[in-house]
Amino acid sequence: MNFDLSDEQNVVSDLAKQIFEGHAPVERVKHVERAGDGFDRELWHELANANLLGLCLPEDVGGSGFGLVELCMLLEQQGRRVAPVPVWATLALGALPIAEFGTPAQRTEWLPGVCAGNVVLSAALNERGADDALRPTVTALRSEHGWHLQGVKPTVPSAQFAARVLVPARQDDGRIGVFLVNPADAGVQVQPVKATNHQPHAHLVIDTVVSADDRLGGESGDGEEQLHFMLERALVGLCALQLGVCSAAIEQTAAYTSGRAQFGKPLSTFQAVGHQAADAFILTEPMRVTMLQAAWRLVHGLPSRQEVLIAKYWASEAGQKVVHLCQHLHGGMGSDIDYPIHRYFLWGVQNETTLGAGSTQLARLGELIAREGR
Amino acid sequence: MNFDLSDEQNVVSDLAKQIFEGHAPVERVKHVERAGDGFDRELWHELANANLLGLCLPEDVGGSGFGLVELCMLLEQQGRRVAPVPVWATLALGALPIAEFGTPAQRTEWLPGVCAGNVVLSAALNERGADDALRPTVTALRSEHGWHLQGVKPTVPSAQFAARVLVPARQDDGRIGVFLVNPADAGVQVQPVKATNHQPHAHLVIDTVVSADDRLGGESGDGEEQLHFMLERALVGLCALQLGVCSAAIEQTAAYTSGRAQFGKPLSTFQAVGHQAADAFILTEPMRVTMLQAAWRLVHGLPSRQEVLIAKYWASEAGQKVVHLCQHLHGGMGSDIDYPIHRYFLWGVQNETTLGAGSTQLARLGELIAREGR
Amino acid sequence: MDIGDSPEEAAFRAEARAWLEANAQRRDPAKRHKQASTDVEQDVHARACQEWQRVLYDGGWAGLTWPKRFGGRGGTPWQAAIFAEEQNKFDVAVGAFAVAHGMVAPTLMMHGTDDQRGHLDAMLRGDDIWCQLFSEPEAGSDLANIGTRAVLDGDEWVINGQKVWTSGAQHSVYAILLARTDPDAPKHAGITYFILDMRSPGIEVRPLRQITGVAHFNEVFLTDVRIPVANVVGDVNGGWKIAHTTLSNERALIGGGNTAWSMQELIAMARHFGRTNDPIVRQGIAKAHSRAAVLQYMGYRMRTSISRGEMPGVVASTMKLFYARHWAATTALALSIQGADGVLWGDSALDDGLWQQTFCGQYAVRLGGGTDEIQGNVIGERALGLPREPALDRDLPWRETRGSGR
Amino acid sequence: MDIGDSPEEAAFRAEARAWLEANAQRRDPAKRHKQASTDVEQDVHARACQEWQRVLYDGGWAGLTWPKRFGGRGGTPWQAAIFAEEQNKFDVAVGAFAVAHGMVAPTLMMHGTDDQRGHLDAMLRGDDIWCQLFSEPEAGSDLANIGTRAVLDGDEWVINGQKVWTSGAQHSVYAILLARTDPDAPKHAGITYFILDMRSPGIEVRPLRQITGVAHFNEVFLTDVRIPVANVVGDVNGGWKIAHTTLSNERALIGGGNTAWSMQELIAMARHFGRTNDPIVRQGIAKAHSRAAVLQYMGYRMRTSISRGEMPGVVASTMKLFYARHWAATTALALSIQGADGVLWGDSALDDGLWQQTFCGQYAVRLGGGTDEIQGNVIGERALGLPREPALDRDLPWRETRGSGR
Repeated sequence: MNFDLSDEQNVVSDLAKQIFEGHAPVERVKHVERAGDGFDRELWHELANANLLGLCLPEDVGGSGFGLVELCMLLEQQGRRVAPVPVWATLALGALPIAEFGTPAQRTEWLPGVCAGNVVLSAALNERGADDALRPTVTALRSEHGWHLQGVKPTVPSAQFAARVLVPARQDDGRIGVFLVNPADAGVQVQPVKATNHQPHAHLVIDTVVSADDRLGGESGDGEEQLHFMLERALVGLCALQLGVCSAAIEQTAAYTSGRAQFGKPLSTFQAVGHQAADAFILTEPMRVTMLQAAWRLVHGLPSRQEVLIAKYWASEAGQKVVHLCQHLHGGMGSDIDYPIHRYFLWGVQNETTLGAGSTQLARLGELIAREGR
Repeated sequence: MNFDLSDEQNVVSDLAKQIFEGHAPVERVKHVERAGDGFDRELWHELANANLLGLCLPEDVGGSGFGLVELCMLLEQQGRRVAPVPVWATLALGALPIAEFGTPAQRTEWLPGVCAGNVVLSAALNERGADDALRPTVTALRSEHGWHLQGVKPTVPSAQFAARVLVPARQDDGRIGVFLVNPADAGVQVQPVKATNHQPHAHLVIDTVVSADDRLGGESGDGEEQLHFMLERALVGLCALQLGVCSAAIEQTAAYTSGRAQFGKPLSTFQAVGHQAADAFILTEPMRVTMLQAAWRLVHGLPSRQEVLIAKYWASEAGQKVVHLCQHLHGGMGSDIDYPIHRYFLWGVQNETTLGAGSTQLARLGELIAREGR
Repeated sequence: MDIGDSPEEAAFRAEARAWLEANAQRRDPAKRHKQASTDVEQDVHARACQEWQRVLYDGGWAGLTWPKRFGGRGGTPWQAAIFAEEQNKFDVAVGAFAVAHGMVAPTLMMHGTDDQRGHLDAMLRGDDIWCQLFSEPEAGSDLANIGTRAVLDGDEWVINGQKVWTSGAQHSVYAILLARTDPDAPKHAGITYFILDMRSPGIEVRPLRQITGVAHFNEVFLTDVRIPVANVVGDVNGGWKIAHTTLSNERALIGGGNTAWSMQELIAMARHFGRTNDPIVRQGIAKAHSRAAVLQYMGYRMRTSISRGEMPGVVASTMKLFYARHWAATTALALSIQGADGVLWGDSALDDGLWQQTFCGQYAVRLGGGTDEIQGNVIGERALGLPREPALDRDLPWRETRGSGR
Repeated sequence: MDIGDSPEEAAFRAEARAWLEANAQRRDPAKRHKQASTDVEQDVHARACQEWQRVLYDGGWAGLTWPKRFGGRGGTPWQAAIFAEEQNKFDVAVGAFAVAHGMVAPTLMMHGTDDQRGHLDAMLRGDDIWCQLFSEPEAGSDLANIGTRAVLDGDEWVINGQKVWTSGAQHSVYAILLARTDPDAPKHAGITYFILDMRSPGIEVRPLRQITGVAHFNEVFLTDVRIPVANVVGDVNGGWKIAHTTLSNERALIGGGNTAWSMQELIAMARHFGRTNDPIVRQGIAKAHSRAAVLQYMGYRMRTSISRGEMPGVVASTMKLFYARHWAATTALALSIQGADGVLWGDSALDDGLWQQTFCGQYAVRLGGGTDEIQGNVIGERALGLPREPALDRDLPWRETRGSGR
């Protein structure tokens, strides 16, 4: 048993850190936020050039053959800079499932492009109302030319840039299928929406026919299993992002409160301030260990349903507390959007809620425990 | 509208304060706890001599004709000294319902004795399991000689000293009846139990026949209404006790932390300490205003169901937080039973849980709100 | 103790309500307006406030508790509270006069010269909006650390410095201003309180865009701005005490405000998202309801002590803290009721992003009138009698502390 | 990163388990023993700990990570962790040697003379129980403020003073003791670290009865107690640094402890009271489960850093705080599951009042090894690099600070 990162993992993490620090300084992030469409393509290509977009993809499609744990390190580093690039959507939501379940044609069509930085992917996991990703409401009727998909998928990340969006749907035979939908199809309306973290998202209104070849894994793919796989990676990826957001926010808060003096001494030497910063630190530790544990178990194929829920519970519950504490300790600077800390707050709140806030994860976990009696 | 106490109310409050401070100093409380049966009869007689036990009872039975608000002031002062006397049980649980609903015979049999300090009363409101006082599980079968009561009532306060215990029961005709049960009856087993606040309590195992004259209000008394009345007074009385417990605990904590120095200055000048004390203070304010509001509305016959639940929610939730904070700020002294603060902790926890902790009150309130749409 | 309307109070309430019915539209309690966001919206809002204030004035309802000699109605704090409760049920714009009526007016009545009190009438008529130039980048919680300098030149003071977190500076005709007039005195003893005409040359107002998307606050840069000596309120170097009058009124104002939402809104939202039977949501609504009740009762208590003529220091701090916590918890609850839709923003979100805006707005509420930490100190010292934390810079000449203050 | 047993670890686990199966009884995970309450129960418990320690010793399992030259097994921290996990599944008494093994031994190994290290064997065999005489009524969080005096008289030190919060003093043969040897030095620089034979004349042990009903702690009064100079650990006046070694081991000990309850117990209790379908209870159990998972993983992390040879300062403080919060929240949950029965106490309550006892015991957990506030300072300074709060008494001669220290 060894909780340290391996040498290779440290190299990945350092490389990612270097790229994000070099190419996503605050001024750049601000610039993309104000002037662009919320997607920093320059940074995206830097990541591709450093082979980081293929990090968790198999070598046969141009990747480096690492896995989810290493992807989490990349996401953590992205979170630290709140950098506007669709890493989570493309890799966790799109590429990992295709690499795992895709037909040879699907893999070769999409994954090399991902590694090269030419293809953005995403998945549509949110559901209106009860928001249970495991019960998709889009319907898929088998038709002459493939599958007729109908329904609405809210708040799909980066849908407006995605070459394909993975859409889970309920088939007419009662099974679940995951379909590779092209948002540019005439039958797909892409309605861009604003989101809390100011990153690009869109609602998809789907009424289109996709070819049978665009069912993930082909005719025999087990949609139920694929959907579980997707949701678990999506959740753990969010946890990693959130960890990065929170740890950087705390570091910035420690620096800010140590640099600002009131009543003749640094703010952070007021115990009420210092202890709130310490509380925030204490809260990131559970986020870190539960995320690593869940990622590691998933990679090793161990039972992980509880561990994933636990990780997302902490990412949501502790994560929102951390960003609140940091925002609060920044005083007026927290509200001023010329100062960077507010972005960490907004990302933290977004990550908290996405795919279910803390209480949702607890309710699911409570059910599992009651059932499994663990 | 006027939230100040009236002159008369101030007199009552001052008198009660004087008696409890004079006759329940820490050493006396400790003595009764160690040497006696947990009932300070000397103090009880002092209260009677000062006419405080008849405070909230009508003048025709020897009382002073005040009401619930003034009883709450008495209970608050008792709570401040955590004094071992059955004020809540005798007055809130026993005497008020008899004064309101009792037949003339019941009133003259019991209430003058209460005023004089010769009679202790109580009521059995706790229920095993789900603990819903409004759904009594004791059964009452009409028999030749009155009513045959059968069932168990857990944790009845001061049952071992009570001349009569008011026992709500489900009658064979489906109605609720409240019965004046004599714990000394052969058919009543009084099983003394230890409780968190170290005050006398007993389980009652009832299998006895009480005369028809011992049904509260006689044959026509509306047991449902009586039970609601009893529960509401019981809850508000607990809130007043809890307020006293908490405010005194905070004062003692402020004094302790201001008197104890570490690192060359008083503990309370460490912001982490001072702010925890301030937090405790902030939490007592909701307890005070919601208790007063509920008591006042009850006295004036206004709709009060929500207000009573709100008051008990704060007494439970804020109350336990306050006693935890005070206990914590006392450091090691909190755990040492030679030092008085632990009694406030234990009473605070007991009051929190009795007749339903915060989450129970919230669940009931949530139901009311959803139903009444307020 | 008597927690209902007395007959006189009931009569006053009826009178107020009747007048309001005749002069304004009732508000739908389940609906709420978003905070004015754009510059245009903010201008519209300020003008609407001025118009409504004029209607109040003409109707004899302005300055409800102000003495008649200052043009007010000479009413009691209880009447003001009742009027506010009733007015809150109508669709009228208020807020732009919070500084003028809530903070400047009590200060001028207590400390102003007769000439200075001449401003009171224009405030009451809705003509002049005022703002407050107190905080600076280096003087937030430690307000006495302000560095904006005022130097006497003939019969004018010359002001140089930067202020921040100023609400409504762009609509204001006048401001109250704190500036340092004696840097060699200890920090509390070298501050003077001025009235500043915002139309003076040398004033630059720059909006601060906030996380909520609104620019409610401004930075204000003062360069060689001249103020006549007649505009000093109280004594030169005696401004700190006067600022205290202003600030304790601010605290009471924030804590005593009506809650920004009704329980109906939350219940309606839960119904909209099909979550009224979710026990966790229900618990959240019950908690919010319990907090709202506490605020209402605390408000009664505060008004009772005001009507006894007491300055409600501790009660105001307690309410302010409680109010801020209520705001934070209730807006978080609202977002959680929205589930996945809670992450939407602006016009993509429910009610045009009103709830997200209010949620983010919690930080302005927590800061205004003193941070949570400052309130904690106030309560510890005044309510519990805790000794003060030793301050290192209290008695030193301000100039000498300046190094460590940056 | 590799979060499963390696083959070597798995082999070691199997070996440990086999030995335990042969030498002890398995424990029922849904049942738990109450803390020893009466004097008799405490004596029985101490004796049982001694006996089990002897079994470990004879079986070659004592001092798992101690170097072989001190009589230990020379194992790795990982082996110790695995052994502790396995041992925790058996019904054996441990705890009485926490001070000796967890705190005294590492200190003596690092700082003791050869003679002093001679004590190690008797600890390992289960012969000698040790206690710690550090805290005093006026020196709790501010431990360096101790006033117990040690004055040199020939080749003996003469000790006078009062210690408090001493666990197991009544069963101890030896103690570690901090006393002031130079009152004119600043407070950290005049303290010496001693080994005290508890059978010396002049020692009076008075039990402190606690809120839990147990007298786990004692006051210890020292009157003209004599200690040979050979019993000084490290240098005279150099005791503070050595105390640090002891204390950081204490912190790791408390935070790293196994949780006192299993989830099975809580689920069984919820079932017993018919509350497994209550969503609020379920949420509480799910939270408790999530906290337990975090503690387990943090434990792995701590052991990883120990096995790298690092002193896990920040991790230990974090775990200790987290552990204390988990304890408080989970025992409160247990009482709330019991509903009306939660207010019962002692033998009137479920499981003989075990849960009420554990609930009240949270305060001992929160204090031991430094208060929550001290951990907050540690984390702020070491994990976040925050500057230290200015201390007013740090460099003054201790004697001069004494007035304000009382």
